[in-house]
Amino acid sequence: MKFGIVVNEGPYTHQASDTAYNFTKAALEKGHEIIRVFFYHDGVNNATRLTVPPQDDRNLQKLWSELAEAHKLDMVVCIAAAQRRGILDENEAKRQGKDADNIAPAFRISGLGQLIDAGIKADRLVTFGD
Amino acid sequence: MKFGIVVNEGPYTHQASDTAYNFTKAALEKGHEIIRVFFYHDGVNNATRLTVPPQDDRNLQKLWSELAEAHKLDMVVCIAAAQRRGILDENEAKRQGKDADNIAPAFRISGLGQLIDAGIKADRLVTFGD
Amino acid sequence: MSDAKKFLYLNRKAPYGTIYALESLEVVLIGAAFEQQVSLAFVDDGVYQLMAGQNTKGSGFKNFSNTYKALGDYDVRNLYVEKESLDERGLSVDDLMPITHDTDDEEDLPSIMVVSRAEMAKVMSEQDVVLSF
Amino acid sequence: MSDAKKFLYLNRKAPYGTIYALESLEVVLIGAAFEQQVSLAFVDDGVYQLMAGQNTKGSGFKNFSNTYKALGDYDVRNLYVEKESLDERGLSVDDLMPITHDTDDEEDLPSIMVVSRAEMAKVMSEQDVVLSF
Amino acid sequence: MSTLHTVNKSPFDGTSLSSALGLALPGDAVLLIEDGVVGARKGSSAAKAIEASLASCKVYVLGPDVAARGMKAEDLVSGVESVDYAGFVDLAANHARTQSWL
Amino acid sequence: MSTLHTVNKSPFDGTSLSSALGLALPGDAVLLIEDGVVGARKGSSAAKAIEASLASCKVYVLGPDVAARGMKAEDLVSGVESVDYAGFVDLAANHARTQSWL
Repeated sequence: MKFGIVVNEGPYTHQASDTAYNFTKAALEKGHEIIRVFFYHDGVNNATRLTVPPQDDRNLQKLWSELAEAHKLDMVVCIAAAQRRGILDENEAKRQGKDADNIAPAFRISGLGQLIDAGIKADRLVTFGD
Repeated sequence: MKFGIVVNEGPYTHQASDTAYNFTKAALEKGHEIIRVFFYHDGVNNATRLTVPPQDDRNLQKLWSELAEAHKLDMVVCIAAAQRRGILDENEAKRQGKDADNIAPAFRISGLGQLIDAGIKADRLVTFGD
Repeated sequence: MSDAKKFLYLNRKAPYGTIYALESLEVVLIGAAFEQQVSLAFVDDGVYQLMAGQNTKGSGFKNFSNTYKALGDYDVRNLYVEKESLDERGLSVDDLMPITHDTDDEEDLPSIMVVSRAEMAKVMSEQDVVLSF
Repeated sequence: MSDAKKFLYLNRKAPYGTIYALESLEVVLIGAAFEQQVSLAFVDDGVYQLMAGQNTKGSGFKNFSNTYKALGDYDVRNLYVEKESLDERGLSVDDLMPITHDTDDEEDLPSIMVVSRAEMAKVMSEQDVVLSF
Repeated sequence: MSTLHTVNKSPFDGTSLSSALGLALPGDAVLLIEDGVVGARKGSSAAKAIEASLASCKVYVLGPDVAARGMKAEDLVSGVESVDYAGFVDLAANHARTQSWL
Repeated sequence: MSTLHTVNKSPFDGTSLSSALGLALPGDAVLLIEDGVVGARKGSSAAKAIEASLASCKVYVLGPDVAARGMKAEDLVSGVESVDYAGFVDLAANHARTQSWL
């Protein structure tokens, strides 16, 4: 079955990203297809490569990135939500005149249309948030 | 009177940063002293200089920075909370082996002791959060 | 449109205190280009999103409430509001913005439908995709 | 210590669902070095922070509940728990971790005090600084 | 000396207001801010608790937050006073401590 | 086809559970996750609403979230079933849609 996943909160402050990650991993292990993980609202904060959580704690950006690499996941960060919150890729940084970017390689920035598209193409869309 | 301000949520998602800003500005206009603004939890996200909010919306990082400049405010970002959430200054980025940093110049990174210190030195400590 | 999906946007939070109302509206506007069947549900504190007379001058917020009035231009015509949620908050439909849409035949048809909790449950059960905010 | 301030940490949220419990505890530990008079209040869902037998193996979280048991070593000895909050949640003090502290004279004194809402109000009114989480 | 309690959550979706009112002492002040202001609406299910508290406490709302949510002065429970940000600062200064019910 | 409702908030601090139960149709399933699991505690003020819903709906809790909050199987309202993340995936697959009560 084709699943779409929506993550609406950043890492650590709310459990949403943890639950979404565990759900996505379990779905993949059961042989389901994950057509997209879409990060919206504060969910875009999962994509920063600058995060340095305590060594004895989980690193959600790394967990998502490793899962994406192993399963060729399409992990999309909403551009409008990301701009508000300071999550940029190299292109965006250049376009906005910013001197740095912070997105991790496993994520790509795109528009809200990718969320609707996931809703259309997935058999099931599951939202995690606060 | 000496006020300390605590901001526990990031910009935009919750109103906490707006309310704290408006309170701080009003307190300064009334002649009170703001001994420190301490950013904790997701509040550290107020400090990113990479934010690009829509042109017709307020820019909270800029508003805070301008207020700090005008009144020589001490705006402190909690280091432990900032590391978890990917807010780094140049020193921290170097120390953690990261290739970029994202803190705006008006903010400084320091420890939680600065929060307790504000509680001790301020006549009133006011917390804004979710 | 026979293979269009039914999308429901479920709004349960007040505007301004959190950003969910505004960013939900951004999804609705973008989603309109996809020609799906779109409905909006306002339940619990979500009903405050439709309050008439929102005035953000003193708070520094952008007032986005007029966007709801423009939804008809995007062919978003079904705004379901739960009656029980209004009642609990001391509100009635008269406290909400007038929101209308035109069809090929008629103009200024009301978009807001106040429905009972039981009717809302039925609306929800007929959707293909529910996006929660 | 006569010019020490009274700090109250007010905890009203369950652990794990949000990070506030963990980051509140980090403040308490750092704050202990400042030799102020420290109390912790657990009200509403904050009482879940003290639940015995927290097991995070399946959820991926770091289990930080043992830190509460170590608070006595930091001279944090007053953990007020509101009785009404326990009752509403079907909990009693027996569901909470045993937390103790030593004084110069005695060992293993209980740190948790279950108090009524009225008593909690009095405790709160005696503080210099209330930090809310 | 008394306490200023701030409540920033809707009473229809959380316990912040009921806990604040339940733990406020006579002479304390309760200020509703952000989404918390909706609790002061006349005829709402929260109005009774506010009215009861007015006997022993002052209850305020932050005016700009009331206006943003489409409410007017006449919509509020009578006895509830409206303040602006400067008034919020005065309340914080005039009470011994501010307790935020987040 | 029926709906899976997920509830991730404590019923003691929000309306997510009561709205989910109030808007669930017979044959729907309600899954308590994250802080939502505390609503399934026997003897709590939320237990009655859960028990009443069990007549027409299935009610589940996410086991790892129950354990993290120090609750055991015997603490739960009887009739509430525990699932792991794989069981959560099955529930989402076996219902026509998932509705998150955030």
